[in-house]
Amino acid sequence: MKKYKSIEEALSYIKPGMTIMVGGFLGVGSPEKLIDCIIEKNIGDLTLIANDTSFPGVNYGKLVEHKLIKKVYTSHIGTNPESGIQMHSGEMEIILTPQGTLVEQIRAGGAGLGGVLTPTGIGTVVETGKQKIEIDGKPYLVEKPLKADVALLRGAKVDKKGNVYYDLSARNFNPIMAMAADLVIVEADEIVEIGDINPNDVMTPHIFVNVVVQGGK
Amino acid sequence: MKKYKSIEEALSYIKPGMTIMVGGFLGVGSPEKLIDCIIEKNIGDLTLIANDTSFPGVNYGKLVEHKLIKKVYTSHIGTNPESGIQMHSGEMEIILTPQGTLVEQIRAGGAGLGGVLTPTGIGTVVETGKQKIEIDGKPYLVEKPLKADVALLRGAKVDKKGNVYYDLSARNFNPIMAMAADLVIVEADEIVEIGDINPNDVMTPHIFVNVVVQGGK
Amino acid sequence: MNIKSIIANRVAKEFKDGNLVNLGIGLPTLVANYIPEDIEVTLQSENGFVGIGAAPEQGKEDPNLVNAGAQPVTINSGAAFFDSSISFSIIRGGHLDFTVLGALQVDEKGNLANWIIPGKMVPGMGGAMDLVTGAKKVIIAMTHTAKGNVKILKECTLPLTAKGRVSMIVTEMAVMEVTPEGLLLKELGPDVSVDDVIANTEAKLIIPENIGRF
Amino acid sequence: MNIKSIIANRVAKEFKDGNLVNLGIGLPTLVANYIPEDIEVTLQSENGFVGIGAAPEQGKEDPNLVNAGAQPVTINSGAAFFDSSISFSIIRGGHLDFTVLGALQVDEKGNLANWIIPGKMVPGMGGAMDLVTGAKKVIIAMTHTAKGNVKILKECTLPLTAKGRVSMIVTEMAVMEVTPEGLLLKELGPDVSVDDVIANTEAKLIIPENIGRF
Repeated sequence: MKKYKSIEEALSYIKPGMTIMVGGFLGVGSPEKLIDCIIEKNIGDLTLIANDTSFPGVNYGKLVEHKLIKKVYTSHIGTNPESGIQMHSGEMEIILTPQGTLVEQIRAGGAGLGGVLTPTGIGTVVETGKQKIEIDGKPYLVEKPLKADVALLRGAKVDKKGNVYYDLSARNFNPIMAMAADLVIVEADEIVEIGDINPNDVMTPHIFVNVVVQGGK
Repeated sequence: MKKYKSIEEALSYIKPGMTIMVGGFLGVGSPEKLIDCIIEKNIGDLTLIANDTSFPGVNYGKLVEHKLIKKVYTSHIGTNPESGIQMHSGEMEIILTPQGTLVEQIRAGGAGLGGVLTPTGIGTVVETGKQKIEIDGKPYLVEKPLKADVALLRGAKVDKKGNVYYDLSARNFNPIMAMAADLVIVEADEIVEIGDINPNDVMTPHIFVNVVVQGGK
Repeated sequence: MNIKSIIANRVAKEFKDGNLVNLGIGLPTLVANYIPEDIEVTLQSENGFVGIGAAPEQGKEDPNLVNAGAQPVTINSGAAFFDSSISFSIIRGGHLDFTVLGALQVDEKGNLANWIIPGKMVPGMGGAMDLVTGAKKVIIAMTHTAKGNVKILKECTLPLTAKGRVSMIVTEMAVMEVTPEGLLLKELGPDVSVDDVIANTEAKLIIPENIGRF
Repeated sequence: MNIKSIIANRVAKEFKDGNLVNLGIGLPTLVANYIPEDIEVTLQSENGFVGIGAAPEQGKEDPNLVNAGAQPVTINSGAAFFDSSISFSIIRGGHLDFTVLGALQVDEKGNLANWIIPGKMVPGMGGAMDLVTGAKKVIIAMTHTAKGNVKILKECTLPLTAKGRVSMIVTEMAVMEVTPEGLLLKELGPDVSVDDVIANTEAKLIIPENIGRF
């Protein structure tokens, strides 16, 4: 299986200064091993794109604690006090974005769209510095696409070709991020044979996935 | 099962002059019975939103032959000569739209977005009469959202709550249209018990579905 | 009943059979406990599913099955999972019958502030801006005042979550409806008088002749 | 080999291991028959899957499994299905290594016309505009002329499918690369001379010293 790599090899693609997307919602559906290895290797100066900054000690929340993140695109930092501290001290730049806008920006990045036209944020500080256009008399914000150098995802089952199946609410941002990064690494709870995932039920087609690593302890 | 209705009752929601979306790709994944009943009841003056106008005698292709369509939003009419004839005679207005734009317009309609920013069509006649905006130096067309009064879809399995599972390439436009109509009617190849479709594998959540009818002969 | 239960119980009366609703984190989540048993409603979780059920028994938590506050939940039969882009298509696309959210401030124009206190608390908007922008109806469920400070204002002073989108405010003291003329006092809470509400509200209140009680 | 096979066979040599490719309807579809067996490639079907396999045996067609021309197909192991919005996210989003399409006209600036002859034939663009706009590389596979008329022009006269997106043209006579200076003649077809190509091409041709043969 060409895409199945050691965690060491997978990590070799992640360089300081890169923009990374990390799947998950408050750490649920996020790649544990990959995050721990980034911390171990002290790969810093990263720009993080993630729904939130998780909790202290939980998954990508730890990247913040270890000061490996210089900038975050996210919808929520309230569950990780360290994010607020680093924001106020100026150590970490935080671009707060409504969650529905954030996921559409990532989708637009992957889908080759020029941006997102959303009513969300109109009449609020989210408007600041952004282009607005009117369509049929209603104003919309133009929100730009987001892409990353690397996406770090977590799948429940990944087949040997790279097809991914997510479980329950661990799906969240993962399939959208899978389309929006130059390199996509999926940490698999379980690696299965090709055919074990029904072709109808594949949630991220293998064509988006570059590297698969075995998760777990 | 509250959503399970007779074909008669389902048809009662479709009125002359309405805008209908019909799922399917060249008739594959399209609701047979619903279309035949529209023809039988001669419900006309319809605006059709569909990927194509199918083949003569095949599914929604028959709506064109029976002159029930006054306007079509579609990406392709080449497989149904009657469409070209009615276009040239002025009997049917045809808005030709790139397929990827069409599906995004429908998605935007369902997702509450103001429109689609696409590079597709730039430098072609598709530009005509449309707003263009530049994002980071690249031009994009602003394509408006599409919605319908009724969506007519086809599912392989539909559970008694209205959750839908599509089979193989019969999925196509169906799940996107399910989000973009005021009333969504799904013709089911098979109606199954709640729980027979794994909650992970539901492709159109029941919340989008208003009416389920039994398909087949 | 304590104050939160009083509020949650009153909000729950807004549910109609077949409704699809998103309940915010905190007090709004409690509303689920009071939904009338004779109707069928569906609760959405913005992290990607419809059909949130009760909290699981201890020891039966599934780490992959949590609500938008990362608390373990269960699902009801007929639940369906999807990715975050579908989840917010539901929210932004007007598919929610209503959403119930807390507030730091709300005003007589239906403006809402609930995501930031500049310089103090910057949690972020999460899904709140999309919820308030997209839901067919926005219900604010909160205590009427915060440590003696009024929260129902003539005009919000904190950065807004969305402009003019709130339809209804439910507190332990009152149910108010946002109208073009101001806040219409619809119902009074247990042991609350009209004067009590006026004394604890900065916004212009429209007092009709007949006011219900909950 | 007939003309179509010659063209398809030459295009197939462009495949590299691991490529994801979309083949248009008609001649381009034939390319699949000539993909080298020692490499693994994935073919996308714009109606919603990756992993198109060979045509099914007669009697084994599945009505739900067709390609973008509604012809029955099979799938290879590891195939995956998705909806049309994902399919065009793949196409528009630059995830295709290349696409192979036919043409009515193509010109030295890389412009392509393949979806309409005004007043005569208006099939519609289907997925072609997205394919040409989004694929990393666009290869045109077509007969060099049509009933004696040149198709490789200085400038397309028919309405365009996309502007300046064609990278390579493969006909039975030649392989040409679109460069800022014009069409670079890279290879000649069987029994074809440089003069033959020039005689049948309106576009400016750049003739290098060494020209390959296929």
